[in-house]
Amino acid sequence: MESPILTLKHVNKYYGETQALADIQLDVAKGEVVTIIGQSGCGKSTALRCINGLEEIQSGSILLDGKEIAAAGTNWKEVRQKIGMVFQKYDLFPHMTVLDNVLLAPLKVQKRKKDEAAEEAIALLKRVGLEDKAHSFPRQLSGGQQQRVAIVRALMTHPEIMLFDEVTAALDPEMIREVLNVILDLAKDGMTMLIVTHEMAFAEAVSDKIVFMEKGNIVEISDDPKAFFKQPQSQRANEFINTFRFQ
Amino acid sequence: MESPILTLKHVNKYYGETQALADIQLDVAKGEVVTIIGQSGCGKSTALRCINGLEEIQSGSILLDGKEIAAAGTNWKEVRQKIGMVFQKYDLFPHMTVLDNVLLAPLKVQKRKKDEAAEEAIALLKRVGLEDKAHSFPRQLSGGQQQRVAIVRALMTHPEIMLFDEVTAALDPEMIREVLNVILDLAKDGMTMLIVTHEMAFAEAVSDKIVFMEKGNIVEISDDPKAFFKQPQSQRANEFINTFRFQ
Amino acid sequence: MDLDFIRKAIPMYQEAAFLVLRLGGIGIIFAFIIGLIISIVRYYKLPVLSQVFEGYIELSRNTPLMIQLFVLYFGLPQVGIHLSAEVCGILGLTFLGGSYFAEAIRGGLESVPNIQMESASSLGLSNTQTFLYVIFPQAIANSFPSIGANIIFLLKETSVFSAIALSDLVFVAKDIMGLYYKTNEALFLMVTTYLVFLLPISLLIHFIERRLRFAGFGN
Amino acid sequence: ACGAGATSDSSEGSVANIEDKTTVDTIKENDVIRIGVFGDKPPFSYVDANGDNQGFDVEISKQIAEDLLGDSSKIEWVITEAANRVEYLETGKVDLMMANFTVTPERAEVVDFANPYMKVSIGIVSPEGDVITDVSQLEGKQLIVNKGTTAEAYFRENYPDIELLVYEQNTETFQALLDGRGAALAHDNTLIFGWIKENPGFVAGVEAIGNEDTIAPAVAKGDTALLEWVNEEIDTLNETGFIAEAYKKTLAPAFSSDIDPASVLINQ
Amino acid sequence: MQDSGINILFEGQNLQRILDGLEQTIFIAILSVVLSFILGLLVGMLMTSRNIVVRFVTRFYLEVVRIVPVLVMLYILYFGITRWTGIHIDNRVIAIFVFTFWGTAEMADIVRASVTSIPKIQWESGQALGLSAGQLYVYVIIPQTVRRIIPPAINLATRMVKTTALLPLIGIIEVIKVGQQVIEVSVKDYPSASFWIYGLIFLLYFIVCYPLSKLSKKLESKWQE
Ligand SMILES: Nc1ncnc2c1ncn2[C@@H]1O[C@H](COP(=O)(O)OP(=O)(O)OP(=O)(O)O)[C@@H](O)[C@H]1O
Ligand SMILES: Nc1ncnc2c1ncn2[C@@H]1O[C@H](COP(=O)(O)OP(=O)(O)OP(=O)(O)O)[C@@H](O)[C@H]1O
Ligand SMILES: [Mg+2]
Ligand SMILES: [Mg+2]
Repeated sequence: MESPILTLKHVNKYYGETQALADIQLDVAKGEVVTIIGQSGCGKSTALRCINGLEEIQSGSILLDGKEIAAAGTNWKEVRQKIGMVFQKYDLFPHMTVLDNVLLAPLKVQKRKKDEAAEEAIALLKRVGLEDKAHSFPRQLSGGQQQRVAIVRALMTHPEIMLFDEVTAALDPEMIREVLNVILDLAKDGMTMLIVTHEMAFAEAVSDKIVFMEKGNIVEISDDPKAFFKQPQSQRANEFINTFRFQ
Repeated sequence: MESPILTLKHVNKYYGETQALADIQLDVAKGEVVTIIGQSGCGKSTALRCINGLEEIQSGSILLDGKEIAAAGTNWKEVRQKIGMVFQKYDLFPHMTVLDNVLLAPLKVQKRKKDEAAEEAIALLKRVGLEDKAHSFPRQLSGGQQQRVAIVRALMTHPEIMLFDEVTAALDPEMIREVLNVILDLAKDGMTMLIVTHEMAFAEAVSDKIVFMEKGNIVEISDDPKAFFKQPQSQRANEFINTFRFQ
Repeated sequence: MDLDFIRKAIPMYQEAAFLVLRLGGIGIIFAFIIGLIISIVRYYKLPVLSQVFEGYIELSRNTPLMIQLFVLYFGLPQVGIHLSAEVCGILGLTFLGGSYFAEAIRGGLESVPNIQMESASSLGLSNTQTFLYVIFPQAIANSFPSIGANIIFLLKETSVFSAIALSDLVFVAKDIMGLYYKTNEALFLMVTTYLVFLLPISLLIHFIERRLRFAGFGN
Repeated sequence: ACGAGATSDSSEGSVANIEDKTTVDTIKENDVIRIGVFGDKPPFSYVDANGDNQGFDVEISKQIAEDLLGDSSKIEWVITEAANRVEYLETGKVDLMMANFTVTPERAEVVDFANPYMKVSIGIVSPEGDVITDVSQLEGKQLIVNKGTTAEAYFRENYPDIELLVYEQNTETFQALLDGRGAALAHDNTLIFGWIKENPGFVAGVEAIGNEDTIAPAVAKGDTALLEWVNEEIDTLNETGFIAEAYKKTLAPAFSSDIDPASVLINQ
Repeated sequence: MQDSGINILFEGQNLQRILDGLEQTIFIAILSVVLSFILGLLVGMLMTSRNIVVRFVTRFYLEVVRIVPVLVMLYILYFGITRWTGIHIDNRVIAIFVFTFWGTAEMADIVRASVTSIPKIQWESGQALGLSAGQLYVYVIIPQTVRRIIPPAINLATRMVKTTALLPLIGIIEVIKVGQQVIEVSVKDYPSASFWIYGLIFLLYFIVCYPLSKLSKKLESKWQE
């Protein structure tokens, strides 16, 4: 296996007394799709937020392309261009059109030429089926459309890895499907992704690797999603999976 | 089959131009659990709201215990005691404790004795696992706990039928499970229920009858949920079910 | 009512209205700038400055403008600072309005969801860029209704300018009542003048408010 | 709230001009006369540190009450402002206005003035180094006046080009001159004479301009009975020297010694 | 001179009179505030009515109150009523009426804003339980609005306290007017009179209004959860 794009080593993160991440160890290889599942409050979001520098970690290290990024002196502007992140909701800037939203980072952070960036933006919007919404405002879009725009916005900086934090949690079923289809499509294209989701069927379908967390710890990592969802190794993962089954 | 508790006959409902309900015909027998599924905007909520008198219908009739309730002069105070309803969220009164929430209708509408009503309330809270939360305020509860209280509140007027409108849509998986378990439990006890949900596995498990709606119409009614979810009769229902499957 | 008199008095009201708009306008602009600075300082909870500004806000909000003007106009010369009435009027309005705008804008800033700041950072925007492109435009839109209400409120507050010899509208009206005893005409003209310039401003504010709402702010 | 308070309050008395009864009768019946004065215009009418009304106007008012009701304390003082004196009379909220009311033609149209008890001219005071001795020197400069006074009216009417700085309170008006906010100050010369006594460095460059005005009690328009009574009363007070006494008691100490009482009093 | 200026406060009844003036201010302000709050609650609920006429009328009332200066209302009512009807009404009654008229409109708007901000689902779930319209208001809506209205309402109250400075025009001698009387009389002996008197009044207003605004801040943060 080639050297991973992203590596977490002995990562510990506390909020005051509560330990949100406990000695987390994780590798994400290029082109790999890793999905984190687990109960609410187990530390899934915290993991993503630490990778993206939205939270500081107390100990351990996080390597992106082999370079430490969890240390003081990290050039976050540069790092964040390599990491795209999409949140649960209220993610788009409501006072900008769709196009302005997706062009903000390329123009202001990367100082790219407007024409060229706009061209790429339109192409990506087309890919997610929203080329006709370029000049709409977020509130004129459905939740599913908004999330697809958020994905495009994150893709615009050409990230090496994408982080998705329950991007469909606030959506209706058909919209969920629209958004997940975009992510499935990215996966087929070989995008490296770290996904947090509660959609088990989707996790099973999209993932190369399943990470099950509990209380800040990684309890089980499985390289075979099908097998995992049929019968996880650990007792706790099994109980968790059961909450999605009826009778 | 004994005469149904609730009957909808040729019910039509318009919001301005849009027809939200088109010639709806439906019977709900005593003890029966009926689940309505369908795309967002197909009219599921509208159907429940019309039954409960929150919306007026333009034509057709709605019978509760054989009595017309969709006509002028309906004594809604009385009818609503026979119908319990639980909404998606923000349903509890935030300025009252859990106990005050569930006692409001019995004391103010039904003028029951406080002691006796409180005793029943405590018993019901116990049944949903929340007897220790009687004196908490809604904001001190998780979403799932709030919804369980909302169910208790609706049960307190001893309704003949319960209406549930996507009561788990805003919840995390474990909370969803907590709430659905309460509903499953009510079903076992023989409560008559009309449920709108996007949880297909739950719908399959709990329902006696599945109603699939599209654009205000009932497209398919199935008395065999298992068979329905395996292979619905109608093309549209099949497509809809497919959005929940991956690969 | 004496129409002839009304005709003769109109220029006085006109002049007063211009004075109110000029001093009020300048005062409001200064107040807005001060309010903006204070709200940003308090939003980011900068130490020391935040506390200082909080003291200012309490002092400004809890004392009448009239007394504030007296202090500026008659109090400062006692320590050797002589300011013209117009300057005092503007300063007074700035002193009063600064706190009202500060609170209004801070409300707007705080109503911007945290996730907005986070998603901007995660795109690589610097703190300044995040504030400029993401936080500020939304904050202004959110606080615009109270900003608008404050503009009208401050324009009306100019009616105490007469305390320092500035001929605002109330001053002109009182003057006419005192000198010529045309009470009805004086009050009628005063209300009319207020209407003539407050109404368009009020409508403009409503219009902008609606535009901002429809331009995609809020959900 | 309005309806409840609408019954006429006894202390407010009844409206002037009820057909069969004259105001004088009503005043006697109520055994109190409502007199409008200023609360902040020493030495004419003001409220002293103990909360009592004092001053030249007040002395005369008290004597009027003494002669009308037999007791100088049977007065209900109403503190007015320059801007609402006419309103108070017109609406019958006071019986008699004694708030240093200068007689002018415009005012005479809306209220009835009784015989005057005092004379006044407009004077102009300016700093010693830069004395204004003629109105023409004021062009292009700012002139300080007190709001609602004859000085304000005079300059507005006759010299619309002179820029006025108008203050509400006497103290503020004079303070403004001290602060150098205007080139000169125009006011009743009586007040000016008093003020320069206290403030060396300022001189009354113009002692009297315009018409010599008079100050008189006023009653509501058409209140003939009271008007006639007051006319007679003022004449008597002039003749008996009461007004001269009041002058000595209240105004003289405030004025500079070189002022001739004849320039202020009516019958000297 | 300057350092002995503070003695002016203790001359004669000066301090007492200023405090009496303050009492006028507070009496009128408090009564008006209380009345405004009660009436504003009712009018505010009318403002949320579905009846377009009711909504228009109440909206018009609010706009009128916002545009016509309080001073004009005082004048028109105090002198106007007597002029047109011959009836005398005590000036404090007029003051309280005008302040209440103004305060009610502002209060109503605050109530309207907070009632409309209550999620629709709250009305519906109350209805679904069988509550009558009256019960819905009393048990569900009003208790929730009260929490939201208190901070802006207290803000309004401090504004009303500060606006009492207009009252001398209808003959009510409130604290600032007393201050001016004292200054006029004493300025000859105490050149710094205005400094001390206005300074004291500044302080008095602050003492009255500051606890109110502190209270509103406190309630605000407490009820934000
Ligand atoms: N800003 C914060 N301050 C304090 N504690 C926090 C903060 N954010 C998260 N936590 C705590 O850290 C733990 C992990 O939270 P995290 O949000 O990562 O969970 P999660 O797995 O993403 O849950 P969910 O599925 O609900 O999103 C929880 O116990 C949470 O209460
Ligand atoms: N108050 C309303 N005014 C106008 N149109 C409405 C209103 N409420 C619902 N509609 C419309 O009526 C139709 C049915 O809406 P309804 O809320 O019943 O759908 P639903 O099946 O409950 O959808 P969801 O799954 O999103 O809750 C939709 O087209 C909707 O836009
Ligand atoms: Mg999370
Ligand atoms: Mg619905």
